[in-house]
Amino acid sequence: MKIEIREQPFDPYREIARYQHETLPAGQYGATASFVGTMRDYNDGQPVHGMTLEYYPGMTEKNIDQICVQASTRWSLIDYLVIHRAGQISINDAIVVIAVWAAHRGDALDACKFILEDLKSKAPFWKKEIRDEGEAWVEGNTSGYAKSEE
Amino acid sequence: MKIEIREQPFDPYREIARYQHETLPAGQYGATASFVGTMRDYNDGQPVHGMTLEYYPGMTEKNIDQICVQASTRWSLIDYLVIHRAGQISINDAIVVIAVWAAHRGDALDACKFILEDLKSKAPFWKKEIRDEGEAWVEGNTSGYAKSEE
Amino acid sequence: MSITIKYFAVLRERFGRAGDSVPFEPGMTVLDVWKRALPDQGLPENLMMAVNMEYTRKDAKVQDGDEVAFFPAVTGG
Amino acid sequence: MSITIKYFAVLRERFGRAGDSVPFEPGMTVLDVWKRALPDQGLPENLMMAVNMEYTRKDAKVQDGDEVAFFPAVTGG
Repeated sequence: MKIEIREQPFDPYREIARYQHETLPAGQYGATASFVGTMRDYNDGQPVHGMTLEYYPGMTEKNIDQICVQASTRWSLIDYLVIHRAGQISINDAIVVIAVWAAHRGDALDACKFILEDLKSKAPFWKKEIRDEGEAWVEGNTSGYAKSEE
Repeated sequence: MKIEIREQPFDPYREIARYQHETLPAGQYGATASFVGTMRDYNDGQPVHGMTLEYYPGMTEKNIDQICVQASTRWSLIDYLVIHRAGQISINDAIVVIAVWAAHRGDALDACKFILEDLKSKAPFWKKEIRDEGEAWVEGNTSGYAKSEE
Repeated sequence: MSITIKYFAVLRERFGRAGDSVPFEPGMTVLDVWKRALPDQGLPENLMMAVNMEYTRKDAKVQDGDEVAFFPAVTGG
Repeated sequence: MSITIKYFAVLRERFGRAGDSVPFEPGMTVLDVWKRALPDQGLPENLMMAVNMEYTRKDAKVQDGDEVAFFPAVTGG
């Protein structure tokens, strides 16, 4: 299990391959599902030239860890890896990589999707995009999660 | 779009990274979902020491192509890559890699799962496992697909 | 004027060959092709079949020159 | 005896600082912490809050020494 916030660019597939080589016991895993989120040069039809990704050191890692532990209780997993970028992000940089190893494909695929969806709606990250007209925070919504009631 | 049957071992993550680097336009894809199936040293609780994977040259590629084209009509995809091993397969060898690039995560994840499930139930491959007691064909079932009615 | 037949996996091993060729007859179905090539073999359970690399059923008609394949349920991925 | 406060993203920019510190008072809630630190600021829409790095609600009680964080809806991944 590895969860990491990275301030520098990384090659997501090299990270998966390296982690698998160093950590996973040969012959045990039959299924690896992975997801890579990548910085696009457009969003909602508007050009984007890069972004800054802010996070909450300590809480962000803790929150992702809780999401992965929850996935481990719901599905039969062998291991997982989550690396998330922060800081200055250029077009085509990897933003997040999630990889899940399991004996069977259903567990790997469903847990990978669960971790991604939970991470996107709960993990403390905030995107500030560089647009034609300047920098602007991306507006999210709390989707009812931990929302203020006032 | 690339679909290939490979008789030699390959590094699935290097294949994804290489294909992405050579083929995908930077800044367009925001989501890449991938699945790697790997040869385990056990199946149904019994030790397995390797296997031979037979296929139907021509039909197998055509069938996978049809599956991917169908996925492309159901989801908004930018590109996809499928490499499937055949021949003599050792423990921990990659058997199949599926990668799907899209603007958005839902399309990439759902299409990747669809291609995998369809590939497993329809693409003409046959596994012959090396077990403690010798070689044996893995028994599948047609799940009602193109099944003989006699 | 003939039909090319291919066998895969356990069928190929059981019959001791990867294929056969039988003469085409007008109105012939996939099942007729099987019976002509393998008169002593009943149709196995879970048999799958293809004509010209497309899945089909045993009552499908074949054309002269077609490639007909018989194989067990697939176990890929 | 105090509560450490952290602001992130647009809140941090709006307030011109990454955090505050306010004196602890028995019975204090997260909302009380906000009002004490930012008496002129109403609670923004879509505000999220955490105590000691766990999500919570504005009526949750705080303890002396707690770290309270306020931030907008998350936009990660």
